[in-house]
Amino acid sequence: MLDLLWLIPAAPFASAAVLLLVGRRMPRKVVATLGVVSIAVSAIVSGLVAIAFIGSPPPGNAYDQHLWTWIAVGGFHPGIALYLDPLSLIMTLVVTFVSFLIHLYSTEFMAGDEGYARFFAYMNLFVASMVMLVLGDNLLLLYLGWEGVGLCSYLLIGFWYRDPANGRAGQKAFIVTRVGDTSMAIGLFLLFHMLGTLNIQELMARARADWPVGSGLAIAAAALLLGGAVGKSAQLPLQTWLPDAMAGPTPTSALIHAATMVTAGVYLIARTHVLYEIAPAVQLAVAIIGAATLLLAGFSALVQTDIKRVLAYSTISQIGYMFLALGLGAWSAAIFHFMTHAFFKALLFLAAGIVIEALHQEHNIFHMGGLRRELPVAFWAFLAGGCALAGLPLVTAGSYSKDWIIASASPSPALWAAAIAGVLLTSLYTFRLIFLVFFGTARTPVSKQPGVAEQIPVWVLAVLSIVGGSERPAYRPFMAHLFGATPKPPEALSTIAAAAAFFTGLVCAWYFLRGDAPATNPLARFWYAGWGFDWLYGRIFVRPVEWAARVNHNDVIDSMYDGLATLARFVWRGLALTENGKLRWYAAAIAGGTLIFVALVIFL
Amino acid sequence: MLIDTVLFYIFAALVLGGGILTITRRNAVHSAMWLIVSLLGVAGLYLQQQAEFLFAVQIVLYVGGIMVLFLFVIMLVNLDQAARERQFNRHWFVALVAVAAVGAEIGYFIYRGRTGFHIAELGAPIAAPHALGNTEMLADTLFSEYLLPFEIASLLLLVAVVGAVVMAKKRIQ
Amino acid sequence: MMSAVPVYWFLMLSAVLFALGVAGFLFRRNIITVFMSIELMLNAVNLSFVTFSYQLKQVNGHLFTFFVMVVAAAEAAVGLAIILTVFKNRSTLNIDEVNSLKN
Amino acid sequence: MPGNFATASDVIRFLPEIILAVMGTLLMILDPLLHRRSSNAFGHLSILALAGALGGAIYAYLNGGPAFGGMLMVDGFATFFGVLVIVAGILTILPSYRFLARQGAETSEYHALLLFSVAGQCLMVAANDLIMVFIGLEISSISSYILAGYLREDKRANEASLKYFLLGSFATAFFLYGVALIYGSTGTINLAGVNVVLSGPGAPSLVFVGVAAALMFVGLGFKVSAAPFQVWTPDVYQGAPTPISAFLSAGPKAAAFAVFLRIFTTAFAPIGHGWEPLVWASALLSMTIGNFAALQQSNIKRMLAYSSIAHAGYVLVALTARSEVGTAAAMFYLAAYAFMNIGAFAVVSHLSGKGERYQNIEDFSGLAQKQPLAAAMFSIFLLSLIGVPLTGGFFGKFYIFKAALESHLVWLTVLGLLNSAVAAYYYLRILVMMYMREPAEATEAVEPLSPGLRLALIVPAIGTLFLGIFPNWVLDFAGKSSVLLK
Repeated sequence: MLDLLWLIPAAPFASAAVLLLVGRRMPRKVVATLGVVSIAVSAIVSGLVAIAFIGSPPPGNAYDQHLWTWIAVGGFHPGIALYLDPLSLIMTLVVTFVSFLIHLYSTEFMAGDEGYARFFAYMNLFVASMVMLVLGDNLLLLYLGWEGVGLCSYLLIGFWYRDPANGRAGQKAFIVTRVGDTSMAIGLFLLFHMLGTLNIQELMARARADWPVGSGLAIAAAALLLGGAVGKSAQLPLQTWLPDAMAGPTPTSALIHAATMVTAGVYLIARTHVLYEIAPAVQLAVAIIGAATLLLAGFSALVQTDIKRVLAYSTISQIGYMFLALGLGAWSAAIFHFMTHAFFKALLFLAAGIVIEALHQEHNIFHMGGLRRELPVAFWAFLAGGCALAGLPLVTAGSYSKDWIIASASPSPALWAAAIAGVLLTSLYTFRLIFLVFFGTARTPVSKQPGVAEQIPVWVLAVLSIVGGSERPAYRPFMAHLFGATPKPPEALSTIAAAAAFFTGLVCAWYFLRGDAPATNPLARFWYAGWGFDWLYGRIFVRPVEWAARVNHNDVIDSMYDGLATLARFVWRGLALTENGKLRWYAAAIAGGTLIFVALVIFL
Repeated sequence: MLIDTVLFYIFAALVLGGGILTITRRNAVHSAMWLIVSLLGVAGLYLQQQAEFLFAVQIVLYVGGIMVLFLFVIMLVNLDQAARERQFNRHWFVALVAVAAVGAEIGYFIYRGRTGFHIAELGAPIAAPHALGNTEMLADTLFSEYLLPFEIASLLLLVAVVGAVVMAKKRIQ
Repeated sequence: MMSAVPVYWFLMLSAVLFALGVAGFLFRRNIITVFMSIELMLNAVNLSFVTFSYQLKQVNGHLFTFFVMVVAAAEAAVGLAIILTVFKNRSTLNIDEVNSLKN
Repeated sequence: MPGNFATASDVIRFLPEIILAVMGTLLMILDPLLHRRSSNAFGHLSILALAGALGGAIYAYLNGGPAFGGMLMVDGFATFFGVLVIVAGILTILPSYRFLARQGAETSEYHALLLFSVAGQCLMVAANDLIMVFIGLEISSISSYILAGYLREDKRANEASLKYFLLGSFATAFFLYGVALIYGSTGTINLAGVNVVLSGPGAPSLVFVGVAAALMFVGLGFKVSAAPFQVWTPDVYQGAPTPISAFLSAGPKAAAFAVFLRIFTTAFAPIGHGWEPLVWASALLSMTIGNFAALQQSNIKRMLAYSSIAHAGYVLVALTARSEVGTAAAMFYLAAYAFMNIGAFAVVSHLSGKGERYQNIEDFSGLAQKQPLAAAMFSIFLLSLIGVPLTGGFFGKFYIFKAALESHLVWLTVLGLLNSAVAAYYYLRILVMMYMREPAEATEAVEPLSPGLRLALIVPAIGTLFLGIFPNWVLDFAGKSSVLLK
């Protein structure tokens, strides 16, 4: 069964190729069937592979499928080879399965769109790249997947290209992640150069053997890779692209910018966790980045008015949790949270998609309201997803994964406090969103109810968001093969604290955050609205929130990227001057170059 | 020996004087004439260094062929208009400095390396230039060692002929 | 037999002539004169070759010079044809006016 | 040996050049007979000639060795580049059919000059003596000057031709001066001989040979458009007929790089530490200037020209490594580059329309809707130019930076990687235009793909992907052939 592994990336890739080349001429039914069935094949195969893998684990608890040797020159032989171990298995399963659901959803969601074939082609290509990223056994394949998912993300953000703003958002995403990608490419090169192999497992083994803990090379490599992870996963300071990326179609946001691609950074760090173990300083940095991001993004989510941007900031914040877990060495917890997050965040986006579709592309949550009765499917889905996101204790998947992370943070009081504060924030913005959208009075009439193709994925994901955490007892030893058995952290206190934070957030949201006007200036708005508002709240809560929101409202860091772009333009202008069309200037450049070159030789 | 030195000065004066006037005369015909003077000076220097064959080729090919072609073209184009235009560009001073620097650089390093030329002589010389006479020796080498370049030069000339014809043909179609 | 003139005088002369050619290329506006400057540079190179050849008592340098001349002839034919076409199309030989291709 | 005319083995090793020269001449003879009746015939004949030359080159390789008393050296290296320039020639002719017909230009001289140019490049890559290098270079260059201005009624083509010609001759003069100094200091112009003198006792001082190397660098750097001698590239690529721009970026460039590699890694190998700073600086300058200048460029031909400068920079990085791995990396990269760049230019040529009206990046708007095949192929070329894995461009870059790292050029590698990150931006702009815009005037007017063009797109695409997916074979061969000094 395991030898079918190659089918998982191959099926969507083949389908993408067909759709790209001849998709335009195919009827929509065929396009949809091809697009969905190819992913279904992937999902089924990964299910079968998982059963085989868990049923009779291969020796060493890892399976390597060598397809062919890519190059064999100069003593190294990277192959096109897939590597299956518990980590990649979980990732593949989640990616293919969630992708399948989202593709199914898209058949209806995108039905009216003229770029139907194009959409499915990109989405299939994305799945193929993502699976390649996860399953690749060497740095080249990892990099291939990494670039591939970035490209698809870029293409899909700008999918509705008639609005130039979308194109700009795509470019911004591209440029910002590019900063991280470059860092990662340099890091990969460094690893390859210093350790002399491209195979990830060998690399890790050699790193462990050759590099003492805290060695400069290990720190450099880990930090460079972290740069890539931070860019792809939208963590501080490269987080600014993700909210803008919401310009893409909602299924894209659900799949790429919530469930899968943005967690590639988490995967990268987990895959190379050995490096971080021998570079404790960088590992600590991972934890701090995670904690800082989860708080800042949480604040930002609190004041957004666009439903998808709220979810985007929430994604950043949740990935912050995963980074926190990675930084604490709780590798399995991070991956576990990735899994539950994939379920509930995809669910939230799909539900948001239903809402947006029903309200004629309305994104502003202050123009929504009262949808509880109008769109029950969306409401229940949102409620399930929201509870999982905010971590309703004991009954939702999210609480299991998040409590695990919080408990892991207990040795460090500051990080622990940040994690708990994060729960409070999550609960606040989640329920603010739910209350604003589904309670109160209806402001926009509902024009469309979701069809079957949209409902099935939503229901499945809703169930998974609730029960998806229950396999944790089995999960923990399964991952222990890879990450080493870690003692189960004491969770009681954390669970109680998180529960308290959750309910506080819920209650506060009910009382304070149901205002019917945009919270761009909550203080004033809340005064006018006359909602129960007291001096304490204004002093202690709103001001800092406002401040944090303002600081983090993309301005500071955005201007840095603008600066980069301006610099590039400036250089370009300088260079453009040299190409003025005048032959004699050119000759002078050649003569001047000669002068300098000869001088270099004579005087150097 | 003195006569050699005197001859060198005369030819060098021709070369440099001709060169300077070539690049400073307003009128292109005058420039071409001075270029011929300079080329003749170079031919003289060839002769002084016992390169009789090249001396002849310089006069026949360069002065007799290439320069006539130049003059021909200059006559073909509108001379008056060309003469009226400013001949030097505004940044001539900067360019002059750059060129002086190039010249000085190369000159400096030739001066520095003047002893270098003797170092690398490859064993014994093949033969003294006078053993056979320059032209015979040249022919001997040309048709043995340098046979291929000689034959291939015909391809080069063919390319030039085709190229010139393409460029000079009348309208397309 | 050896000329009384030190060999590096020839080389200096050649260097100066080369620099003159470069200068002409950079200063002149008339395309034909610019082209003539290239001929000056080529002659400077040839002079160096002949001098070295004389110095080394070989004829290889002479042969190289010979081929440079052949190439110069070919270039002259092609180059002048190109210049003529440019003149036909633009009615100018001012090098600074041939600048429609630029950023 | 002296006094003997060519032996049979000489002729065999010289076969590709003979075939090309004879066929080129034949085209000229047939011109009055065939003219007007079937102008495609010249294209067919040229492809036949190039295919013959390809066979000849392989046959010559199988009977390899020095030819004509060491003037030529038919080894793996020469064959690799010989095959490369011949294939580049074929790939140039394929899109030329439609292009020439659209512009109403004659075909006979065009193809003859193209064949001559390829013959010159074959000579260059096999040359083992500076005189052959020079003559090959000139044959290739003079034909290129004419081809760049082939549409002689077109002012832009004229100007391109003039600029290319004048600056080319200017740079060649520097090259020749360098050769003269080499001759003066070592007493030979044979590459192996120069190496022997330079590595033997009593070698001339480094300064002396170094200056010669620097001057030769000027001439060769010009041909490969390495900074700071790259200034002509955008103007000439823009003004020249598009298939010729493609050709210039592949054939002459690859051949000049072959000469570069051969001279600098054989003849000048003993003074490597002397010229390394020059190549280092030039590599960095080329990459930076090329990429940054391309960022905001709106004319696609100029943009590809800048990208060509940047790619020359990458290859120079491989040269800076001064190792056999570096040489092999450069060879592989040039092969990949030839495919992807000729392919990209073929798309540009296809779209440009009569009089090459459409040259702007905006003109590619919505190409994916009108001609998905052309757009898909173009995407492959662009992705390869970016260096995305599974394409030849990726492995080229990977291998180059690997070679650079092995030679401890850490800074150059890092700067190169940063540069390739910048580069992705402008290539993707075109991708966005094709896939994310509505068709515009140019894409509405685009003609259906002719069979020749279809081939001209698919063959390089297959080549690009082949080099990306199965790079082994070519890498092996390049690795074996990169040992130039036995």
